[in-house]
Amino acid sequence: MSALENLTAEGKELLRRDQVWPFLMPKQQAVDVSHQVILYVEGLNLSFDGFKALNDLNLYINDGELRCLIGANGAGKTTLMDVITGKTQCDSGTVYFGQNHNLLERSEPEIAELGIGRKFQKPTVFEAHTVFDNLELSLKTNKGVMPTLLARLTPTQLDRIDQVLEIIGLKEQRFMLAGALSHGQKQWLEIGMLLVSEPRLLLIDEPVAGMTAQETERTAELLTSLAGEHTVIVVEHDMEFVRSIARTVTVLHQGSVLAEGTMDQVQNNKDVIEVYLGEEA
Amino acid sequence: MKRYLALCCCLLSLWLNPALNSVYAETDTGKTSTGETTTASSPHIQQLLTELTQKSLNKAVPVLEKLEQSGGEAMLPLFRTMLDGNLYFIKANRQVISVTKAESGKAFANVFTGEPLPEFTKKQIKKIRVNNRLRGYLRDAIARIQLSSSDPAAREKAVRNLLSDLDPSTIEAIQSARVNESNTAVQEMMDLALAMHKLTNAALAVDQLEAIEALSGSLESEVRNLLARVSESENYEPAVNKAAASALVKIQDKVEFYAFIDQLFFGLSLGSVLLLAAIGLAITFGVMGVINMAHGEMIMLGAYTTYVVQLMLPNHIEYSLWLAIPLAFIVSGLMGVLIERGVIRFLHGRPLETLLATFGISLILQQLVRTIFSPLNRQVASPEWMSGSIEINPVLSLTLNRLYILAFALLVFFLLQLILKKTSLGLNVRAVSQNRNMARAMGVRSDWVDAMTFGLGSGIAGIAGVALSQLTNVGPNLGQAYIIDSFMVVVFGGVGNLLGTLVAAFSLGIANKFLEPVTGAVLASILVLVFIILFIQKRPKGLFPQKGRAAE
Amino acid sequence: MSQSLSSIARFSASDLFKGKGQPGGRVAPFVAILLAVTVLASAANLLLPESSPFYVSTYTITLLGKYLSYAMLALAVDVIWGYCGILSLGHGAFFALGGYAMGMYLMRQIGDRGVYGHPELPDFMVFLDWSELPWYWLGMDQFWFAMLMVLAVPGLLAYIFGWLAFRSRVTGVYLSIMTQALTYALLLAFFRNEMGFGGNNGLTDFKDILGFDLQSDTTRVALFAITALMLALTFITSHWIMQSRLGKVVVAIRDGEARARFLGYRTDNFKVWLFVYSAMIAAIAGALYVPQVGIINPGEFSPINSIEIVIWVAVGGRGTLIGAIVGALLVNYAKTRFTAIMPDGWLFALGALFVLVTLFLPKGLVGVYDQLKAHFAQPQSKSDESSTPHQESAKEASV
Amino acid sequence: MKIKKLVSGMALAMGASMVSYGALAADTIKVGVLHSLSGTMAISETTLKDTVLMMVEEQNKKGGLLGKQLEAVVVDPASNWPLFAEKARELLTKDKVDVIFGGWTSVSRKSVLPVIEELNGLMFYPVQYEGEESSKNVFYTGAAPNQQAIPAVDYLMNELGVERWVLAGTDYVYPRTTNKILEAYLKAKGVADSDIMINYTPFGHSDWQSIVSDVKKFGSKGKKTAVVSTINGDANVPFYKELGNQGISSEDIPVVAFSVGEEELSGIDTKPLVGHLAAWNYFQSVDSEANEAFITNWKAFIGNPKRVTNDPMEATYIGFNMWTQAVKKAGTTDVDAVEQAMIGQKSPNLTGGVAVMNKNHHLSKPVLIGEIQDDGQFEVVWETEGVVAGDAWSDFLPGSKDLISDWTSPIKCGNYNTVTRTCSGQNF
Repeated sequence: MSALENLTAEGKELLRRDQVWPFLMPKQQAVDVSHQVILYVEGLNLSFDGFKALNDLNLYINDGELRCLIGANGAGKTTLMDVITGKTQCDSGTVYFGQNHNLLERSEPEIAELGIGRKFQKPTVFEAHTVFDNLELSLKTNKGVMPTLLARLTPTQLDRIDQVLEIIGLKEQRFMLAGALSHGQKQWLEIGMLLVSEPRLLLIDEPVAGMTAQETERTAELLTSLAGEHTVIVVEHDMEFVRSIARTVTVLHQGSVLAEGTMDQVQNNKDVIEVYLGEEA
Repeated sequence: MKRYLALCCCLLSLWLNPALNSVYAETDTGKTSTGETTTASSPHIQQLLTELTQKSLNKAVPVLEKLEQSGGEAMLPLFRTMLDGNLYFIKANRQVISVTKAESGKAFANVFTGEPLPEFTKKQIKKIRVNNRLRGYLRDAIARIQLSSSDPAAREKAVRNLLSDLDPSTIEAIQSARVNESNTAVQEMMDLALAMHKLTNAALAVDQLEAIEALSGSLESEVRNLLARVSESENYEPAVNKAAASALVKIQDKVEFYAFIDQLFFGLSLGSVLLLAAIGLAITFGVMGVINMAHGEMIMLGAYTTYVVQLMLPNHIEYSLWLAIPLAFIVSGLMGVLIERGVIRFLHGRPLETLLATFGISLILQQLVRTIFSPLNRQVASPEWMSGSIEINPVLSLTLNRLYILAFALLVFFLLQLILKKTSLGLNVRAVSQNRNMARAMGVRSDWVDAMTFGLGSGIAGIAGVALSQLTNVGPNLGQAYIIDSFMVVVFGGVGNLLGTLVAAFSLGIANKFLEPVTGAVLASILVLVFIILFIQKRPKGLFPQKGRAAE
Repeated sequence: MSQSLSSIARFSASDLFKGKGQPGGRVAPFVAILLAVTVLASAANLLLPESSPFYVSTYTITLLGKYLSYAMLALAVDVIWGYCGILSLGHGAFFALGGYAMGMYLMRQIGDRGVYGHPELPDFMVFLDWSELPWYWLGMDQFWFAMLMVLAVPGLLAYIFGWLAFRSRVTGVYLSIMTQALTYALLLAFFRNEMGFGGNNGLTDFKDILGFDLQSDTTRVALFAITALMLALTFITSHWIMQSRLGKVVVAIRDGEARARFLGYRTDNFKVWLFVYSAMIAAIAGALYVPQVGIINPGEFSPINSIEIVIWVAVGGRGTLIGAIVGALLVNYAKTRFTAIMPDGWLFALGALFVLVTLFLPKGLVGVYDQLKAHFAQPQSKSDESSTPHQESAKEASV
Repeated sequence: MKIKKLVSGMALAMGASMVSYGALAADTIKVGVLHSLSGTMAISETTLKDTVLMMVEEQNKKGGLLGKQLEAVVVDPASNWPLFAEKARELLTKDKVDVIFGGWTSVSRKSVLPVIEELNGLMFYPVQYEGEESSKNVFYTGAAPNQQAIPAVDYLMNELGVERWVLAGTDYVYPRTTNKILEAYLKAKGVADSDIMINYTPFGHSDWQSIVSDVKKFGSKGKKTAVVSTINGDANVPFYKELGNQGISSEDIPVVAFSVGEEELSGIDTKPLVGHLAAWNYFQSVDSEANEAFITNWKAFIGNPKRVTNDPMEATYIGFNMWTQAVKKAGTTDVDAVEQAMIGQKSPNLTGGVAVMNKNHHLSKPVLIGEIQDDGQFEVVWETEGVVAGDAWSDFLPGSKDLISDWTSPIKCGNYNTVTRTCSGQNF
């Protein structure tokens, strides 16, 4: 009897007119940043075989901010990025993009579609494709199967690619295979791929590794110019570089936030000094 | 690569030549026991024996019956020789003799005394043929005679053989033997026989009930059949019917329990075969990430090694396996090292291409074996100690070869665990499997480790081949039959995890055996395959996945 | 600007037939040769007298038809392996399923001309005492329905398998082994007589197709010609797909699936789509194969067959459509010749071929040809090389 | 553009090499041999290829046929069933052979059948099979079910008093059909349903524990039980081993097999098999002059004194002899003439007596039951009195009991329905 009641109750619930069925609910909603915060990371825990990669990590990133993450190897920087972009499942905690998008429920492509772009530690470009194709694939378009099959480049998109090619300085190499590029050029191409996809939030893992001083400078310029319109999170070991771009720096240690503030504040923080005693900071 | 192949061809053929030259001869197993010449030489018996040589197959039974009656225990050697198919007669004087195979051709002997006789040519003697009916009779007759045997096991067996055919004369014999019987097991068996007789022949219901009481709990199939007949028969009083039925139910419960154990054993046994076949693969695939499609052929090589060993030592079949195990390990292991050095090391980090290349190698090896040993299956004998079964009770008997193989599989597994955990090779292997570059930086010779790992995996496959040669055909297709199953086991268990392989092998084996009675053998294997396919979708890394960053 | 525009437009249909240097450049000549050979061979069979030195026997026509359906099968494997990096060791299953669907139609066409003269049941069902047609045989007497099934059944199987596998990220070696398990399970299943597909004997003794006698030369030539046409068609379609952005995404998935995912491509959907497409080509190949060889049985499901297809592709050159076709034709031709000359040697040769191709010719014969061409072309112009990146990219094969 | 040349060159080469075969002088009589020389069936079929070659050689020594030499054309269908059809077509159209000896498995025969009928070839099929077929162009010199299975069951029933039956087979058409026939036959003899157990296993089945244990249980019900085995090839060894290990001896539960012959036994440790039975039309151990000569010739031809002979070899031998006689009688190798001449041909069996080719293209042959001995040979324990005529259509199957085959006028039909008086399913 009670089963029947349950069933009718469930049925009623199912037929409520004031609610849309979950699977009919449009997934793509604009990111709600009414509180000025674009990324909420709260209470994140993750362990691999007993090793705590993330330990009750809390992090808030404001909309339009340029944030640097620093920390020793194994501090959890890359793992954090993996969790945000959906590559790794965490054990507990929440990650929200704006106020309305729970990232933990979404797959990598969905997260990418929301406007979170990522550059990997090791430059990852499609080596069998030309520079141009790499950028074309990164364009912000409908990325369903059929639209992709029938896709044609529009003049606007072309302009955008040309523009980005200009920015990353690979105009000459547009028809070269990405696999034939130098390490630094690959870094640039990957950044270009990020740019062309016009993300809200950029996660950039070690952007200047393998770059010349001049290139590093240009990267710094580029990243600072991006902030404001986009939100940028940079992971970097090169303290010089961090100093040159950072407004706010977060120090991770053993999977949780050790300190946060401007570069100077962080450098004078007692805990940080204790942890990094004898190191360059 | 070609050089290696040529080399291995040479090795194999070198091996084979002396083997082919030595003549295969069976060991002399059928020894004729001595008998009493006095009875045997009595004219009456002589006449019967002559009669035996003249009768056709189907008319020999009455003659044998007369022989049994008049000869008694003295006829034992005759019956045994006849049962083994070694009874011949000399055409000239119709005298029966025993002819057995010996190392140098044939041995001729007096049936009763075992005295050696001069040689006869093939034309001079003729075999006394036996067929199944005669064999059946002979076996019973031997059993009857053996009621007074000195070996209690023989006596027990003799009584059991008689259960199916309890006529008054046998009952009489059993009754008289019972009086002097001292062994409890034989006593019980005899009591059982007497109780069965009582149940069928007693006139009073009380006696019948008493007999049922004595019979309940026995697992002998004859008892069950009798009880089943009694429970339905109208010749008995209802109370007897009922008692028989309830006794039957009790027995049935027991039987079902043992059937379950039996099935479990079948499952474990199949699992042990799977484990043996898969464990080598778990090393090459799991530790090195190499898809070795030629793994099955490593098993095949092991099996052929057993064959060659037996061919070379035809008189030591009993010990051949002990020699075959290390040799098979070496042969398959060397072949594995050859493959690794010749092909696989050039394909590092390209697992799918190792798959293609090793598939090619498997074709070559198969054809090689076909060319050298012929495409026909080869004959590998089972040593005596692996034949037969341990009879725990009449409904549960565990076949010895399966039991040995189960134990052997576990032994190999633990040895392997030990090697990987406790030796420096194991340490190196684990280091390389976890981080090749790091290990190399630490001074581990990863080349060497790879070759050794592959050799180890292949060598173990060779050992598996020795075990499989005791269960199935030794032929060029032997490996093919196991390769897919092996992959399933490794993938199901979780790559890079030996314990996973163990658990997977046994659970698949048991699942298969419990499904089989319900669905039939074909559907059972299909269902298991489909299950694994679905399982892998759910847990792509198998039962025991490797965790952490190293797994990426 | 205009420069890049033209580079975008380079995949329009008209360009298919005039491209130079790019793999697209191989489409037109290949299709032309294929069709020309087809027309000539057909004409030589139908119009010339048997005594003429140029007469092509029906045996040859059937043989060519078989090769072409194998080529189509190789094409299917190449699409999924060469371009997407998914090594399927179970494509024989889709081929066989397509074949079975066609076989069922042909069985139904026999009607009451079977040996038992039963109006509806195929012979094997009569002697297994089946009283009526199993449900899955219903409708198979209609050609359109059977053709629908040729596509639908393998397509659906590929969809379900692909959806399950790709969604849970079963990749690489695992996937290959799973596809092998799939075809092995089907092999066992189709061997079962209870399945109602004729067990070990399979389906055979076909009489006619769409009312045309299968034994007549004209029908055989027509089947051959249709196979050639379908091969050309699937070749052009596959080429078009691989040149579209979808093709680029597919290659991108092959080389960096995680990256593609972070770019917002639902890679599992792409993979499933391509897997289904590839399975359907294999199925069409199977459906064309069956009426030409006259029998379909579970042997086609055997895992060895599927692996052999892979080697055709590897020999020809994976990641190039033309390579798959050339590989299939060459290996099969070699097989026909070799097994006649020295049956024992064939397995040695085939085995050695596997090993040597993977070791020394990772790009197959087409790769060798391109290398040679590049070698001779080098002195002339360097710009030529840089303007043909697609060719390089297409045959680049890392798995 | 070079690829174009390559492709066109290849196409030309292919075309040319195929065309050039067509016209070869026909001053010999060509005998096609269509047996697998590679693949899974090579084990069994290679022997038959050699047998045909031996027969051809002997015939040529005798001066050939119709004043011409015989020439064997050997092709390898590689155990691949579609390839059988292709190679048959090749033999008939390219090599223009006058007769084909070939096939082993049913599926290979089924695959070849449409081609042979289309091109009006002539084929001799030398292996025991399930029956239910009679083609104008095929002569079946192996046993039909009534020449193997039914006599074997008769023997078990009458001589050994078997009451319970296990019909175990590999899951393909021959065991299926044979078991269907046997089941119907047993029931007609009054055997109850509960006394028949039918079991099918896949090809190459190697784990027989459960099935053997079931057989053991089935056999422990107090009635004499026997296993009628149509288990194929490779699966037999593990089956018999398991029987032996679980303590089932041939006296308890005898197994009579239809697919285990001398050749198969040569790869088996026969100890556990001794006493089990097989039913064939021929055993190597049969003591007759013709057989002794045949065995001597065979061993000399093959150059191996240990090689054995078996039933399909005898079937090939009889088929070949009958064909030469029929060609002589017809005076030509023309298929239609030879086909008519074949009917009624007599040829001595190797085991004594005379085989006769019947109107239904099947032979009349004696049936022998043999017990396996420890030397891998059979000891004949029973044989039919006189010969048994092969029956193309079983009388025990509902679908085929009204069918007969008669290739003489006026019926001239492979499956003539005696009730409706119609002929159906012919391909010519």
